[in-house]
Amino acid sequence: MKFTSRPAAAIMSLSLAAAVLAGCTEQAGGEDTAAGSSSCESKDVRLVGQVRNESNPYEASWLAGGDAFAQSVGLKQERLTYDGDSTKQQEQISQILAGNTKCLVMNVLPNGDADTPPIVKGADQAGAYLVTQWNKPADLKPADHKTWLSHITYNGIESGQQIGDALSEAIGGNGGIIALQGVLDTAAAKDRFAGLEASLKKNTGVKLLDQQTANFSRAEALTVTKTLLTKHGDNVKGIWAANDDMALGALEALQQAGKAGKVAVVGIDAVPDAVSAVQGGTMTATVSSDGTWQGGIGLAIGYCVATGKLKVEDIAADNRAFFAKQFLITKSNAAEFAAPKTNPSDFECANVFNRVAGPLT
Amino acid sequence: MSVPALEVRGLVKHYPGVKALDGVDLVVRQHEVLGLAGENGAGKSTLLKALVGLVTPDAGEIYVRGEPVRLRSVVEAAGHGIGMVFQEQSLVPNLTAAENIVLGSEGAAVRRGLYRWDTMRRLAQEQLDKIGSHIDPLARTDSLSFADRQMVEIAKVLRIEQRSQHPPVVILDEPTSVLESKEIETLFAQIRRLREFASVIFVSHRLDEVLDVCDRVAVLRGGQSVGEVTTEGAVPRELHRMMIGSTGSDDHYHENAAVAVSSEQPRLSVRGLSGATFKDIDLDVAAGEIVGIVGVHGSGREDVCRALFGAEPTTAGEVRMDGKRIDLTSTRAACAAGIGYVPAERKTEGMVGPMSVADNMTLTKQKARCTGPFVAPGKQAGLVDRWIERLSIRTPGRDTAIGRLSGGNQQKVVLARWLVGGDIRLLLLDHPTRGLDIGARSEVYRLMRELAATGVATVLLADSLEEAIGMADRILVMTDGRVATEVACPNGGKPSPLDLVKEMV
Amino acid sequence: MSTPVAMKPAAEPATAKSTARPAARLTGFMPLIALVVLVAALTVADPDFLTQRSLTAASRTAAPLIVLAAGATLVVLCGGIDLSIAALASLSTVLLALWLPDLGGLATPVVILAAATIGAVQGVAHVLLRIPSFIVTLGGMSVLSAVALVVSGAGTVRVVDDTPVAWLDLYLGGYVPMSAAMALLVVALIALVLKVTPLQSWVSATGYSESAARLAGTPVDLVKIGAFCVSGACAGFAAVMLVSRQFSGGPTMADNLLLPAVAAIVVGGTAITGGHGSVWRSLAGALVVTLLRVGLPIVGVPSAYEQILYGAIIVVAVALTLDGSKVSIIK
Amino acid sequence: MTNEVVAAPRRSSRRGASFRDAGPPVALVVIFAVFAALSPQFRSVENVQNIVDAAAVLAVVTCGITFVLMMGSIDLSAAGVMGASALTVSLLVANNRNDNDFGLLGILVAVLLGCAFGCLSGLALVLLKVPSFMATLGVSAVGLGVATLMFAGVQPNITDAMLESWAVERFLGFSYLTWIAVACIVVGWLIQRYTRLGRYAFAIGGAEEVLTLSGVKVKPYKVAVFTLAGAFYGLGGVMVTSQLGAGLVQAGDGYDFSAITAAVVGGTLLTGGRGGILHSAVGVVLVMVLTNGLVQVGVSPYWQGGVEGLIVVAAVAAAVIPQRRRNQVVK
Repeated sequence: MKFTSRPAAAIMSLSLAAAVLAGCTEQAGGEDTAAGSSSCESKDVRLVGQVRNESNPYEASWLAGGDAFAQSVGLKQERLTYDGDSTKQQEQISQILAGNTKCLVMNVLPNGDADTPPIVKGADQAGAYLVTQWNKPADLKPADHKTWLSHITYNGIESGQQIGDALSEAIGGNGGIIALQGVLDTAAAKDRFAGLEASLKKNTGVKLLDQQTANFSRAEALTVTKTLLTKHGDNVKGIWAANDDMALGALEALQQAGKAGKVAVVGIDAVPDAVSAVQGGTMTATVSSDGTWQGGIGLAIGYCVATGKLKVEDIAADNRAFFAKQFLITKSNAAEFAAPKTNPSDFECANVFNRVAGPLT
Repeated sequence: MSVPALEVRGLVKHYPGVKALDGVDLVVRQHEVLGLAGENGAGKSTLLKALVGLVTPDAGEIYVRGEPVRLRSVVEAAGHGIGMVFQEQSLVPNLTAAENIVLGSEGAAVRRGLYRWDTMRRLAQEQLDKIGSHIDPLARTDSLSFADRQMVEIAKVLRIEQRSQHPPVVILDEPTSVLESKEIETLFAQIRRLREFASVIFVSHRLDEVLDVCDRVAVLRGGQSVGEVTTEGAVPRELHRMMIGSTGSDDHYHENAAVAVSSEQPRLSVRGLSGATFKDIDLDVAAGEIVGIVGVHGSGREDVCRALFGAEPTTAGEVRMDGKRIDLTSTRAACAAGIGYVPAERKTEGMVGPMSVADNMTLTKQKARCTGPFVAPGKQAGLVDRWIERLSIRTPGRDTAIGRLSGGNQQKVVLARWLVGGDIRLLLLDHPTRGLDIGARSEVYRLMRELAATGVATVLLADSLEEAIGMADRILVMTDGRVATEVACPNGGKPSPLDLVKEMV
Repeated sequence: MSTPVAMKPAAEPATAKSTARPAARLTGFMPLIALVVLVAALTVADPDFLTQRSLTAASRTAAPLIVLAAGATLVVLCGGIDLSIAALASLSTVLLALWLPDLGGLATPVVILAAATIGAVQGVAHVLLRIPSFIVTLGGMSVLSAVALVVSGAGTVRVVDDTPVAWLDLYLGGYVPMSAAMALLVVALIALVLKVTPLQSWVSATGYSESAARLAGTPVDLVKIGAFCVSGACAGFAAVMLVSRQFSGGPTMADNLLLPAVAAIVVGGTAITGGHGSVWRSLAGALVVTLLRVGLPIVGVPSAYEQILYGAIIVVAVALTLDGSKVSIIK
Repeated sequence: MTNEVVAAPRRSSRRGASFRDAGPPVALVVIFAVFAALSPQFRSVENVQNIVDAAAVLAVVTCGITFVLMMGSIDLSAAGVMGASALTVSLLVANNRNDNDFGLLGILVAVLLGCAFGCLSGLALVLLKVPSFMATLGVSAVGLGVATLMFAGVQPNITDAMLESWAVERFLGFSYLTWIAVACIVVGWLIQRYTRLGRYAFAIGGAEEVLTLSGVKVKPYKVAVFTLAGAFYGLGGVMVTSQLGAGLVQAGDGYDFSAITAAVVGGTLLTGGRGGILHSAVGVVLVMVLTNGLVQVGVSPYWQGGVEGLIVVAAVAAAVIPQRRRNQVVK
């Protein structure tokens, strides 16, 4: 097959080279749709929710929350998933931003800290309203940007510490534990582990025997836990996992090693399985992070700003990057969290910052 | 006379642009060995393929024992008792001999998809016994010698008896082309044994063999039957005439074009060359000289040839070209030293089938078609067209894929590859005429003579002893990896094949 | 001439498909047709898709994949396969991100050179140790990933000052993304170099029949090493593009591009067995794959159906573009 | 000329073949000995149990892939098929999503689903003439899509006592899953040795065209081999579900390349026609010993993949070097 004859190829490459040499280059985009200048009709707003995949419960509930909010305002959420692939996430974002961005609202879960800057930059240029959650580099602040409305996260240090404390209490303040880390390149994983370290400082009787990453994955947690259990044997009294999926994987490993019930396990996220495990007593504690709410709230903030019901300038600086409220779930209060509950009133423009626990530190 | 085992009437097969079969008639009687002769392109292959159901004829009838049949697949052909031993061996190398023998007609050896190894072994043993072979049926096929594999192949074909109640018709397509004379004799003995209970169609381009083993020979030319000969008392020349439509040239090997060889410094001088399969080879070839190397399968002559081209590692010895020592560490080095090699396996090693005639011709001597580092299309076109004309290569054009040419023309392109650079000093020819018909052979011989006349030294591993004797000025006989003896072979004083065979065993 | 025999021009028609000329030409253009059909389908699904900005974004997205696929196409043409390209590109993003602060603009050529060297090393291992390229590059893939993890400390390396690679984020004439133009340039350059030098016939000969090529004195080993080297260099360049786009380098950043790159090559119609194909085909293939990767979710195909469609379309596209007459046995 | 020569009875050189096949087991013993010497934890009984238990799923998947590799094809569909089968089984046995409680029947359906996907790969190869590399890649994507559809946002947790017990209960010190894997290996070996399907798969890898010439219809066998492989992947998905207690879309992540690695390390050639189930079993154990041993002796997790990659290359190089020839074709 020949797409081009040799002369054609030569001409093409020559003209390309000429174009480069002539330096007729410029920045593209960014020239249209100055954000916030005019408010949009409700029906013109385009709601986009982007998470890693639809095949884990937490992110599935996120998308469900987004759908619920979109329905409440008579719109439809465009659901995007990028399979935990940073490249694919950027590709999707840039494709979305290449479409009509006039009233575009994006509620994005960046794959890692480093994936946030290009998303922010793209949204800035296109004038799309953006709410990010969980991951961002510390030096990048929504307050410095016009259409990056807010960054929402949970205080990982706090939750890491809370479950750390709960774990040491469960093992009687004395003994060895192992830690399962999340994807190392995420603020969530780092903060939560920092919380564990803080907790360890406080509970001096507890010793961290080993820590390995299981990448937030249930299957990886299973194998890692099995190996660590053979390595450390009965010294393991407790397992600290940076999320519930890994905690559930660890539970399976314990069961297969015949140690179910003998080793305390804690996690974070309060996915339904974990909550019922806490309720049933096989797991010690977890911390609520409400995926359904997260999926809705990002879109709600963007929607309010896009329709002019909320002015960017009016958002308090503390609300541009904040920790959302979270709760430690133990056997005593697990029943309350057994059924996920979204309160439609949470998404009203006056209430969107109701769950702010404090500014990002 | 009883009903013919197989009869073909008016078979026609068209290919785009070619009429491969143009009304062929053929009769195979029961218990006879029928030779099938014809030049390449005469329609032999197509006819055979039609007989085993690989080709569906456009018109004509095939009768098996008087009954008209339609053969749409190998299985159907086998059902009628027709089976074929293919030109390239068709055995699965990583299965046992037994499995190969029963392949496709396992019968009792496989029940509901399950193997019964004992039954299989027994069935295979029966087949091997029929042809008097002593191979272990459970040996892996790739651990057998070439000749043994040929036996397995024949044993396999005879399995068609299992699919048909009648005496089988066995087709042997060029079974001898890669066998050495000893193995050929064994094969012929088996063929004569086959005649006791089967009919055989035997195809070979070696007419002496055809006359030797067959009862009758049918000749094809241009897709038509042109007659048949009873072998008793027939001579090859008679067959030649029928095949090509006129008397063949008396001077088949162009012996009168042979040049006198100067005996000064040899062009190629090999001393003590040793490798895995050969040892202490001494060899001198003068400019313009053609040296033949003969030997049975396993004598190591092919490996010597490849070693001289840097395609086979050597452990000791030195090679000089025109007195200058050269290191044959790679085929590149050999090319650079002015050595050219025409491999025996043309289709897999000699040419790159899907590439064009021009690309194949200029593959080695890239300089000849380039200006600086770049290919000069004009230069290439001129060069290639010149050689196409000079060697009378029949091709629709220089951009035609070489795989579409006939064998003879392919071989000429392969030869031309070494000539386009104009710097060839030594040619290593490994069975350069294998699978070529008489006309094409003759042209290759003429070309060899012409090259010799320009001073190119040639090492020839001939297809047959006759060819070696006809072409060579000198013949080395190799046995077991060593040079056993050297036989002078001047015009007018040629040795007889028997003289050579004595030395070979 | 000593023989009066009139030989038939083609005694045994090699393929018996010589009449299939128009059809063959059609298969030749199949990658392009597939591309057009896909764009049309996406446009029907979402009319907004066929806008200049959207196509610009798509071409920018496709750039790294095009470069990766173009490099690997050479290896495939030689009859091998390079599974290490994605891991090598990931490693290169890390190296680039690490070196940018110190080397500035020089970091780009240095990284490309390093990647080319790594590619060449794999080529040498393949050629000298006689290990199938699948295995060499599979091993290379894990080794390079490990190195990337260690070098980066298993985290993403952010590029604070991206000016040395920012030029790739510019737009030619305001419309054509520089990265896409560069990708096109890479493809054109490879195609041109192949075309005007003996390399084309060396590469094809090696791919179609390595032993025949070797016995014709073709520098088979060098050609193969060269192919791996170019493949590595392309992986390095793709990494530069990724860094300019993401402002960071990560040890797994490009890993997910491996299968799309191979898919691009095959969808383009290049025979995975070697010999037959071209980098232009891979360009078309890369565009098809990119549209599938990015286009399907954008026009609103739910994630589950997106995967099903992706799988089905890739298979169908390969079925359409593969020239069956050139390959006898398909494994 | 010469008299008829009676060919001397030839014993097969099967001894040579077995010497060639001895490489991987020897390597296994050596590597095991080295780790055992380095780490006391490694040589503990629990750890050996752990290694063998951890090998169970990979062994089953590798059984399937071995048949495909023996044919000279390749299969990358394991990840998708396992995901789909994991979701299927978790929704059919007693679980928290619905009231199904089909028990063994559910497992059977999941395995049959695996068969169906395998069959799909085979049909794409045979009917559409898509190279298996791409066909299975496409089927894998379809499998993942189907799995995601079934997942529907809520993790199905199994409560089926029998399926849960597979991973927990032990017999003679090994979990039921391990015994299932052993059974699979035995069944696989019987298929390979005593059925037409197995022998033909082997023969297709050796010389496919010969089978056709012998009147064997190759295509149905190819489809059947992929179907068989799919069944093993389906079972693998069920086993992962049993291990995790839940149906995960990602159940088969990484098993495709791991299984190929294990098969290749065990001595199965990617070109087909050599190797077999027992080879692969050795390869699986070798890979698992390596993975576990590296953790036990404290090699950084980042390097583990790299070391594995190097060892794979070394293993193949060691197997290849004794048979090297100057003009050998290595793709």
